[in-house]
Amino acid sequence: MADISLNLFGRKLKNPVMNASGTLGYGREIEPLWRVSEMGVYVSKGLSLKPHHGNPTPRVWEVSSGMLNSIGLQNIGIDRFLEEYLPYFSETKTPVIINFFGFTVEEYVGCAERIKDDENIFALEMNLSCPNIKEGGIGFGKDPNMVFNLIKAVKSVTTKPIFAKLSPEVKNIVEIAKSAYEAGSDGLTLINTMPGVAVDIRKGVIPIKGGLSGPAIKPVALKAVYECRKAVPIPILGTGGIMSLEDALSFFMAGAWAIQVGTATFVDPYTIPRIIDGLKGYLEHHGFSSVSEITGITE
Amino acid sequence: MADISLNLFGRKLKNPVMNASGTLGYGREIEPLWRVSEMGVYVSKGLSLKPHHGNPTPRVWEVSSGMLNSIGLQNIGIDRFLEEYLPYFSETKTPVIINFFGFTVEEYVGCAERIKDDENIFALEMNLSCPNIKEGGIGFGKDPNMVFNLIKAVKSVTTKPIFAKLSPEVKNIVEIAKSAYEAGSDGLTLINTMPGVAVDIRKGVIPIKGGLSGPAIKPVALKAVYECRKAVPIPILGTGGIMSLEDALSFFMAGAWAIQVGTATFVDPYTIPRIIDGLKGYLEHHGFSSVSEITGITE
Amino acid sequence: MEDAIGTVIEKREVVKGFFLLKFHLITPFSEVIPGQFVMVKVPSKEVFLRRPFSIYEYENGILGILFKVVGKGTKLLSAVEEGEVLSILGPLGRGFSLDSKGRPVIVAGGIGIAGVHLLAKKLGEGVSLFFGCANIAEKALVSDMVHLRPSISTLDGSFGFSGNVVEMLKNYIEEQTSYDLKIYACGPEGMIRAIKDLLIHDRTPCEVLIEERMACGMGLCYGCVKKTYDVREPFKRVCKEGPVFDLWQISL
Amino acid sequence: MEDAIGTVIEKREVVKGFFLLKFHLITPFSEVIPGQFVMVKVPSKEVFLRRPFSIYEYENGILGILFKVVGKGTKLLSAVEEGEVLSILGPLGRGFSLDSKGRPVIVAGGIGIAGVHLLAKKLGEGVSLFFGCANIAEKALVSDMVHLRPSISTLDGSFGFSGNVVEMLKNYIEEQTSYDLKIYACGPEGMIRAIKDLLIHDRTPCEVLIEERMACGMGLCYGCVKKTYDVREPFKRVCKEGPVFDLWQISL
Ligand SMILES: Cc1cc2nc3c(=O)[nH]c(=O)nc-3n(C[C@H](O)[C@H](O)[C@H](O)COP(=O)(O)OP(=O)(O)OC[C@H]3O[C@@H](n4cnc5c(N)ncnc54)[C@H](O)[C@@H]3O)c2cc1C
Ligand SMILES: Cc1cc2nc3c(=O)[nH]c(=O)nc-3n(C[C@H](O)[C@H](O)[C@H](O)COP(=O)(O)OP(=O)(O)OC[C@H]3O[C@@H](n4cnc5c(N)ncnc54)[C@H](O)[C@@H]3O)c2cc1C
Ligand SMILES: Cc1cc2nc3c(=O)[nH]c(=O)nc-3n(C[C@H](O)[C@H](O)[C@H](O)COP(=O)(O)O)c2cc1C
Ligand SMILES: Cc1cc2nc3c(=O)[nH]c(=O)nc-3n(C[C@H](O)[C@H](O)[C@H](O)COP(=O)(O)O)c2cc1C
Ligand code: FES
Ligand code: FES
Repeated sequence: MADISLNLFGRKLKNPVMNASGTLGYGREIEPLWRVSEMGVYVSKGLSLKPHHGNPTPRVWEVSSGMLNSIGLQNIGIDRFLEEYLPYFSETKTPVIINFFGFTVEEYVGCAERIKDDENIFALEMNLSCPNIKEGGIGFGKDPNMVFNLIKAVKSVTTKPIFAKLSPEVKNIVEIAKSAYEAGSDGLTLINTMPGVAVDIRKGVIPIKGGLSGPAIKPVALKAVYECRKAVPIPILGTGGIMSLEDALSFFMAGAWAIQVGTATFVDPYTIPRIIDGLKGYLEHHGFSSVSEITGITE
Repeated sequence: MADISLNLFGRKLKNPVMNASGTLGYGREIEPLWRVSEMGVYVSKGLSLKPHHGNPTPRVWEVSSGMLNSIGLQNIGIDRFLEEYLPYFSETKTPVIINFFGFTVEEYVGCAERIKDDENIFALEMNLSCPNIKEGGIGFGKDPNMVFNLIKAVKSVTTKPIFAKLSPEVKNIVEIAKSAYEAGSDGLTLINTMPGVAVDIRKGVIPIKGGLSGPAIKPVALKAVYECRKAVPIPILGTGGIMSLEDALSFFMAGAWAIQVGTATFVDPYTIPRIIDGLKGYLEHHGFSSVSEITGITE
Repeated sequence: MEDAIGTVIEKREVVKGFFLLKFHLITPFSEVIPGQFVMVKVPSKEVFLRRPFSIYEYENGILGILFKVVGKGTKLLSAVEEGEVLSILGPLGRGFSLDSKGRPVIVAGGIGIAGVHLLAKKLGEGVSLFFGCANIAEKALVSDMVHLRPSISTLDGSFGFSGNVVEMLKNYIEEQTSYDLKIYACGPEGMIRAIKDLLIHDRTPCEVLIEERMACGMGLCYGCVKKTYDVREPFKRVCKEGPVFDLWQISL
Repeated sequence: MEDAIGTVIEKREVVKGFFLLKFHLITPFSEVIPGQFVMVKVPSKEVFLRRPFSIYEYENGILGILFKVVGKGTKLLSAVEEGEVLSILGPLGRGFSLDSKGRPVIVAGGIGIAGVHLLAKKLGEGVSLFFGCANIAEKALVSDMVHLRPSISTLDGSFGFSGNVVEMLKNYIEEQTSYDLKIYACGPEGMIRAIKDLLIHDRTPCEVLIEERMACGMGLCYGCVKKTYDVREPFKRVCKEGPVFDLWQISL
């Protein structure tokens, strides 16, 4: 079997496949079917300094080749996560990326501070799609300066590597990526959901305002990966519409070091283990000795 | 039969259904199947002061629920269009919206100036997704100030109503819409294609960098229509992934005054006449006396 | 829990617009509790997400679901043919508790019967079954439960009690001398609300099977929540902490 | 031009991976010129755009296409069943000109035979047909044209001339005393290039059928262009101004 392990930030991950934040619960929910430890990394649900209750329903809505979600970042808060859930990942030797967010710089910083130097926490992933309530609600991730300052602030309180997770609803994602890099972000996660709405024509209402995920956003995600990889020299985790091995390969070739599978798991809960297996087979069949050989081979 | 005509800028259009720019050629190509005059308005292919040859192939690429295109704005130039194609629309009494673009303010203005006061030209549609080559290639439509100045400049040389056609690849489309409105834009067309790329994993190349269209972008387009209608009091032409009567109704309910059908015509060349017929039936069946009664009924 | 491959072995239109679909599962489910459900992958690219359906019946690898055609997914599902093969994830969620004290009373409205059918079967003769539907034709939905002598109401008065099922239930409860009842309910939101109003005075024990739009069906996405009176974590996942809830814990 | 409803009346795998599909069109085409094509709606949501195929044969409302399985769309198309109903837009594009002077010579490479089959049939006995393919099995693709006594080359040398079809054509042309030929060609881009190199000295009249990725197939999108030597408007639509072009006008 080909070696699909990935060396990242001095750590050897058993493979370059992860779940996307918020699409695999707190981790154990999937275990009646397969083990979280089969993935290179488990990415946590979005966590915050204080718990959040989330939005009213409907929170999910099907659209062409995808779905809208407005979960509203429901979560139990960072402290409870570290206490109640982290030990399980340590026991099962599953490296964890903590995805976190805030509505002020202080909340982000506060959350990052709580994440003590647990060896099992591989990295932090900053969800930059949140509104900054101190700046009139404009999304943190939309403004290069806000991104720079926020990441600087977080970097100053943690020694963990940071992935800045960018929103596609920006003027120019490369510009944001550069800001994140200059502020010291160790990597990028591309991309978060694309804002959209649905209309219920029977009732004449907008039942949901949410984030679009699934294959519908794949071309947008691939563009972000491709362009950012050319602009900044840090590892990229690619996500957005990955449903199959072929999709995963597209992201690697566009420039992703590792990939995250989100919505696909809802459609086929075995997508992640299938991609891991398929990747081994693909590399073997094509005579590659590691995934890094196909990462970014597109010109 | 219900009355599906639409009064806009003092003109009575026979229905609120148009083609999206660039998806119905120069108009006559579809006529072996149905007459361009069946639409409320024919929207021209994107035209410019000088002819453009466009991009090399592949120019189209299929993706999930949509396609990428990189036609590169191939067109014969505004002068030839006015000379060779416009008379046909006058003969067939088909109101025309001239979609046009430029790579400098001067090109936009120059193009608008050529469009003499032909009665048959109903309005102009400014494609704002082009790069401004005098400003380092940043898209005109990405920057509120650039949008404001460009529209001001164009408004000063024409008496025709103007629709500003916005790109979804912006920080905040409402902000751009407001700028367009303040500069005197008479209406908005929402939205243009969403930039994306595809990967050919067999060859390990990016075969196309283009604009995503089709149902994949529908939630993004509906969001733009919905939010902009709340922010500015001018008519909106909705476009993005409309494949059926139901899709068209979604756009009306979200706030569109009229709709434009693009990519769907490639999949089913009769989409436009079918929506026109369906719309009549729908209004009748539900007891509405005009489309304006459902425009923007979502809260 | 299995993501089982199910082969369609029977399809029957029980009443116009209501279909019973039976599958043979290659990997059988281990234990099924009444009230649990499955996520069915509709075999068409037009339907992106799976759809939740109550386990109507289950025995030895044979799964039955009963559904009403209401939209795209159920429409396509009603068109599958015998021999077709579908992915079916289940059994999912927390079902009804069977060990409770109190004389069991089941209340079902329309297609809600699908959610309590297995429960009625398990509880057997001792149960009182109240079924409300639109018209006489729909009484066929309980034709396999005649031995339980269901009380049937129709909205159009074409059979049995004329009116809705909660009005019928009210009459029944008022006739009771002892109040030692345990209610199990499944039906439209309006019905659940009416039951709450009816029972609130005595806070009669009642479990309800709740529906909510779902994406994953297994607790991954937090898309399907219902608000409860739990202060610390009010929003509970219908697919995981439900779909059966104690009526007195949820906020309607 | 019609967007016709076509019922599959025959499907045959002529050679492994090559399928002949025949449709009965409810609204027949008016006139079909050899070299024209159709846009076929593959009956699956997995395929978004229609796919272009040459009109392999056409008579009295019966349309035949011959295609090679190369990707998702052709794979799904190879799985359609008799009785299935598809949308077929056509006839499209500019076909071959039949009124030209010169002794007609047809050159086809692989599945390129589909593009010139109707032409060969129309031109009849007078034509010289050169067909290049991979191996002896693929010679079945011209089995219905034996009366034209096709010259066949195989890349693996398992039948006929060993090598590619243009080498075979070269030998033939060199043997000719008079040069009054008219070449019609359809095949992979490499073949077309080689033909150009072969004929350039005398600029022998030659029409080629060109392929390009298409979205609409009817001139609406300008997605399918080929660069020509026309200075004013170099990029011509393959679906409208083509798919047949004068070899000497296009830039390869
Ligand atoms: C736990 C549970 C058990 C259920 N059991 C049954 C059953 O046994 N028989 C039956 O007929 N129906 C049942 N339903 C409802 C059934 O899931 C919906 O009717 C069905 O999903 C509608 O799909 P559609 O594509 O036809 O409709 P569409 O409106 O086209 O569906 C679009 C989306 O809405 C969702 N949706 C629509 N209505 C509902 C609803 N009421 N509940 C949840 N999601 C909905 C779909 O999942 C999908 O995401 C159950 C729902 C839940 C949550
Ligand atoms: C005018 C014309 C006539 C043709 N006639 C025939 C014929 O008679 N028999 C036959 O087997 N093939 C023919 N082709 C090629 C055929 O259209 C492609 O093989 C087919 O579209 C591939 O689709 P796919 O989904 O299997 O492949 P995929 O690679 O999965 O297709 C994805 C996309 O690529 C496009 N595409 C891929 N290859 C080609 C190609 N070579 N030309 C155009 N588009 C392509 C498809 O249209 C689609 O948009 C013709 C092409 C053209 C332009
Ligand atoms: C139900 C749901 C919940 C999500 N929650 C989060 C979250 O908490 N934090 C975050 O950064 N991204 C979140 N996302 C975004 C995903 O992590 C991912 O970036 C996006 O869905 C695109 O990938 P996909 O198309 O594979 O789903 C969520 C997505 C979905 C569908
Ligand atoms: C092939 C193609 C060509 C297009 N050309 C133009 C153009 O010249 N000018 C323009 O403003 N928009 C152009 N567009 C964008 C469409 O007008 C429309 O805004 C977009 O495709 C979304 O609508 P749809 O999903 O219905 O196609 C083009 C789109 C396509 C697919
Ligand atoms: S449907 Fe995903 S958590 Fe319930
Ligand atoms: S395919 Fe659209 S113009 Fe040729």
